[in-house]
Amino acid sequence: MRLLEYKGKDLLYKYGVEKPRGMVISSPDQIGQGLKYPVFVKAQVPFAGRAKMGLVKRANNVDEARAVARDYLGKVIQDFPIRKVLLEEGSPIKKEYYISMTVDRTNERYLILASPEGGIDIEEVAKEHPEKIFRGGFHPFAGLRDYLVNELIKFMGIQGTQARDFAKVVYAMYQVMMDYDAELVEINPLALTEDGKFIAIDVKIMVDDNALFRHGDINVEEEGDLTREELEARAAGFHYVELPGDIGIIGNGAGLTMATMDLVKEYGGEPADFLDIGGGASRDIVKSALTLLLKDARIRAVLINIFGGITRGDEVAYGVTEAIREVGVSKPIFIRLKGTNEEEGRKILAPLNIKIYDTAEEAVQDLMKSIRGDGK
Amino acid sequence: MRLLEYKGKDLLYKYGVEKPRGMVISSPDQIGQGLKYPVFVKAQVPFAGRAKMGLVKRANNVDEARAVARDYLGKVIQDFPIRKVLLEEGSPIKKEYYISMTVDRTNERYLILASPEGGIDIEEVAKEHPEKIFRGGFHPFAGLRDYLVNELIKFMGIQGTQARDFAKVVYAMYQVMMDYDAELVEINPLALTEDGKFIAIDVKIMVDDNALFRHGDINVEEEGDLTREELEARAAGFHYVELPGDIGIIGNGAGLTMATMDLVKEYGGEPADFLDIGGGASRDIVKSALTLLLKDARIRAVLINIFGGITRGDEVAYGVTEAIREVGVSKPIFIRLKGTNEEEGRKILAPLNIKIYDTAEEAVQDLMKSIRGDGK
Amino acid sequence: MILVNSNTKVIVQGITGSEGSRHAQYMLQYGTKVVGGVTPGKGGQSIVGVPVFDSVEEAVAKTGANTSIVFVPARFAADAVFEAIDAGLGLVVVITEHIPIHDALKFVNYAKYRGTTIVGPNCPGVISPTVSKVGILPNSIYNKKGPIGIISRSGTLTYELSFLLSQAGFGQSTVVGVGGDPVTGIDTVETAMMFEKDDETKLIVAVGEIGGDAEERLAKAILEGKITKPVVGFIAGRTAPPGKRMGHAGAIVSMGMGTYAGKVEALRGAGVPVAKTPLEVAKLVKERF
Amino acid sequence: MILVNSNTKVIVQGITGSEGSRHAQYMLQYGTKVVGGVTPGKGGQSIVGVPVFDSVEEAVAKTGANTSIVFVPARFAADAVFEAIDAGLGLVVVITEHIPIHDALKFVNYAKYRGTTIVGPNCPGVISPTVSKVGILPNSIYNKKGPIGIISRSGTLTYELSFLLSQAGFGQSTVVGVGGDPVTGIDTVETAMMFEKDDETKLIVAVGEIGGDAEERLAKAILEGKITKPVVGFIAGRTAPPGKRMGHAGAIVSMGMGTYAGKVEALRGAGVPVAKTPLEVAKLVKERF
Repeated sequence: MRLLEYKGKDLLYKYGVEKPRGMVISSPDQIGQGLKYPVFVKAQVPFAGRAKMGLVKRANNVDEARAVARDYLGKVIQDFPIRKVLLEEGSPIKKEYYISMTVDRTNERYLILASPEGGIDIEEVAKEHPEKIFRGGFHPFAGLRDYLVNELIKFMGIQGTQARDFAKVVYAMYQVMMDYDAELVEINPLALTEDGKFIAIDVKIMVDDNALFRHGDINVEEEGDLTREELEARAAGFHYVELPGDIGIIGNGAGLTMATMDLVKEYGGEPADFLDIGGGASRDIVKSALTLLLKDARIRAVLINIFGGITRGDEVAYGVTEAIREVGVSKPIFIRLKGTNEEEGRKILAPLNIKIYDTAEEAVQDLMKSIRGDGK
Repeated sequence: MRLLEYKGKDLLYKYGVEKPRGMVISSPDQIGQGLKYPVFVKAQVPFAGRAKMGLVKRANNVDEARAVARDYLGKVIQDFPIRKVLLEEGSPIKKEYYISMTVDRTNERYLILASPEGGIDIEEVAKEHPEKIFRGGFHPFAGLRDYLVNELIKFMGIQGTQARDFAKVVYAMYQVMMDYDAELVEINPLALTEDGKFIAIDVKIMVDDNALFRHGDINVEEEGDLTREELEARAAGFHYVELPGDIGIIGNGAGLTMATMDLVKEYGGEPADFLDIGGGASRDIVKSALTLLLKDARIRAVLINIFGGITRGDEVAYGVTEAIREVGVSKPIFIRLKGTNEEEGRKILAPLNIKIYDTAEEAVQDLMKSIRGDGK
Repeated sequence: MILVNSNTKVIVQGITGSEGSRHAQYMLQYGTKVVGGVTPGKGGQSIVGVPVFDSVEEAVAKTGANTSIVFVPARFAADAVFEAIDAGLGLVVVITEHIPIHDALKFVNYAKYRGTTIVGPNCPGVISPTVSKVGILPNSIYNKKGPIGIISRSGTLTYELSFLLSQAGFGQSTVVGVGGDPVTGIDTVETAMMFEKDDETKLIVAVGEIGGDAEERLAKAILEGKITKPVVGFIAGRTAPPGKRMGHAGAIVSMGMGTYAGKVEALRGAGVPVAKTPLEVAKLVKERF
Repeated sequence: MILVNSNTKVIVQGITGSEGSRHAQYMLQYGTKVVGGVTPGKGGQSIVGVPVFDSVEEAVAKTGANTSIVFVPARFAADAVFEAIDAGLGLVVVITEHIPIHDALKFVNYAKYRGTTIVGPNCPGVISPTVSKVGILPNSIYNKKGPIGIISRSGTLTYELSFLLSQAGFGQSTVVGVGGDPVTGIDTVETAMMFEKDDETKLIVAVGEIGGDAEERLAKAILEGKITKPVVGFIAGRTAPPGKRMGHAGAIVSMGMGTYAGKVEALRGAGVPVAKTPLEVAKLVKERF
């Protein structure tokens, strides 16, 4: 889960990383005096490219700030309803750095990435001038060690008392990473101000969804990046992504579901979604998943591709039966069912008079025929 | 450094381990109402066998408590001046457990020792009934894991909600161990009270002297176990232990110093001390060390055995020269000097007309001859 | 065959849970030597005919187990894995999904330190067809021993590929689901190296997904001559939209790696044909025999 | 010889400190290939004729060093050791004393994980007489190569024994001061196992102290047949008063081990003669040739 900017800054601040003076609001009325204008009004959204989307604006006084905030707070961008706005005073910036800490999956350790040339073009810097990017790994058994921080400081060209202050920022990031099960802690830019202080101008922290149970102080709905659709899918228990096509797809397991999409494309079809019911799905999950697709007017036919391991064919069959009983068969459904309790599943589905396929290829071929037959 | 009982209890309490109601005082006047009598009055001393030495007494009212405290606070026991007294209310004890956490040096990990039969006779239990002692190691890379705590709980025969409470005690000990660089965290007895709570009745925590720089909240003089002599030696920079004999011994390195004592004994002498100037001692340290022995009226002759590695012969020679210049040669001195800057040392010592030996055996033989010559 | 064979003696951690007991039963039906289970506090019971113990140490002492399979719920799973490692088991297969990545990072490294092989987490396990299964792969489709070693990062897709290959007449030496999590025990390359040394295995099928760099590293290992046996690849996600970005850091680390096109290019560059559909995998394998 | 030989190329961590620079000089005088030094922030200087680098990684890259010796002050020493391990050095000799035990516990285990051999902390180092010295042992007394391998838990006592043995005509293959701290890298038994495999070494002298269980474990290893070469022992502290107790826990763990009498009994039980004085060691060695 990606934390909203203000929450990420709050976490780092708790560990000693300075942030611009500012306030978080959820209603324009909360904007009073107390801040030194002009301020930056920043919509709290969990995706990149915010500045280019006009979601960061300058306001010269309270009225302007309220107007911008009012505008933002009504919006839904990329399915994400803006619920919070951050107002921040400007900082006299002398230099901008990039720094992040993340998990190096390949080498099974942690990784620091940093550059003395921070800012919104950091990915360009990485592409054009890879030598300007510091990459330093450290092992979980060793922890973050001074020697690595020293190498980093040298690379960044930071000297004197600022070196000590910069080291504090790095250790604070490390503590947040460890204490909050973060997968990413990124400060970009980390600004060095005219008066020689380091300030986190923008912060991105991603907390491992699987570890949220350890972090009761993170409020998923308020502080997280979940879109309405994701919040709903989370509640329903499956993973769903809407796509532009007209063929509904349900699979169990991300790999099989993706492979099913690929197969549909291979035969000339256009997937309307990615819907993975996960491992060991109950009939309720299957029912909700199929109901969603049956009710989706864009969808002309549904392909269910199940290869059961921990997922049981009988549970899937019950879910399908219940969905159809409730919603009715408004469009053709093609089911491929293999694996655990396959026979039981077939028996349960028999009354529906839906053909059960042995291979995905056959199911897709028949599906495409049916679509072309009535569509072309 | 061994923390005094009350400080150990305070640390564990901070992490959630209950202790008896009580108060710490450094003057009898501090004893007022507020406690429920009778109480136990416990002298805060850093060694075992306190109960048998009469340093724990029961007091039925404020006056009795003051009298006991006044008695304790004047005492110096085993060179340790009693500076604090702990008053504690009694607890209705149902059962006493033993539990400790320490470093398993041989296996380079941590070790939990525990027994359902705690109390002052725990070492007897370990000897007579080793099967009643739980030994569970855990690796620093794994940390303390639930599975080990579960095994421990099973061994201890603790059940129900008490199992959960006991687990909390174990994890608190672990946190103190890690956060305070402890070499030992021991609760004995850990009492289960009649109303089903765990209370630390006596606590022993040893903090690694070498890590004190990380723990500014530990006050070495107030809370530690240092005797006056040790505090002085610490200030002087050498390690000194008084022994009952009459031959003064100075060595560099604990092993060589001990071997020198052994050699003196082998030739029929009795060491008056163990004095190790450590590695790389400065002339000042050597001077203080020799001065101490020269001024000690019990000592009839001094043997200095130096084999320099990081310790330099010239520094030693300067220190010896300065001590003699200041105190005078009141008793025979035998010096064995080998190793780093041996030649320079011999040159510096030449004006003193003290014979410098090549081997410790020769030095000890001459020393014993001189003592026998004038003594027998 | 690799990892599991007729000497494999398995204990099931979390055997008293519904998945644990069900799959203990399935493994027994398959012929796996399931010798016991572990659930703290439930020692002394018997489930699906095998004894339950309070601790792995006890289970190992009493049964001589050398392998464990973990069905323990995510928030307690790391502890179970540490217990299995400390008990000295040679192979630990972690089925549990949703284990925090920092936990996995610790136990994967700890296992390496202590000489335990970890498969998973979030994996379907390992099967040497007709010999032994330590996993949740459906019994019914694994009835054919043969010369193909399958490595898969995807659970259900593993079954799909095994099924299609068996149908086409190609049995498997061992099928290894290495798991779909960002941090796992043995990965695609390490598993391929095991197949390389395994006499029974004549051809390796590597099943990947978009994301990560497993396929790119496999290609590199082949080019370096570490893997000389023929490899056939399949990668799911050719038509998938890009997933969530892990900040600028993710972009800088991956530098374009992890895409379908990049993976296919890397594998083809190492002489590995990449099938477009699962069925095509069987075709490509056939061409190589 | 073991651990250090003519291929040993050493960097000195903490070379700009007084001990670091002095002993770098002594090592060079002895003939050791000291190829550089490391002090963060002081890279670019030159000390005792060798270049100083900011990091171990850089020093290794520029000099090809395979060994490091650490003189860094105690509170920064653990960091220096981790740096040396991460840089892939094969041998790290830690001279620094007073390193916190929890730090040592971490880096000793980390070194094992990464395949680095640690000697120390709080040790005099290692010398293969006339060939190479990585330590602070006095040059002047090490001028005789020979068949004796010395293992010592005590610093200065090591010199004493080496000196007396050389005087008696017995040169040394290698002398290893394993360090006096509670937790160290290689210990007495591991060092003895190295000497066991070393052709040059014909007899092992083990120098111990009261406390710990190194001598007891050495006796056990001999009885188990892991060490077959003749061993002569010496233990300091026959007349020392008992030290500070580590609580009941210390008593329960040691169960009487660690005493002079216990150690002598264990060693004699394994056929190891134990000298009463350092000079007697030379006598006992002579009897065995």
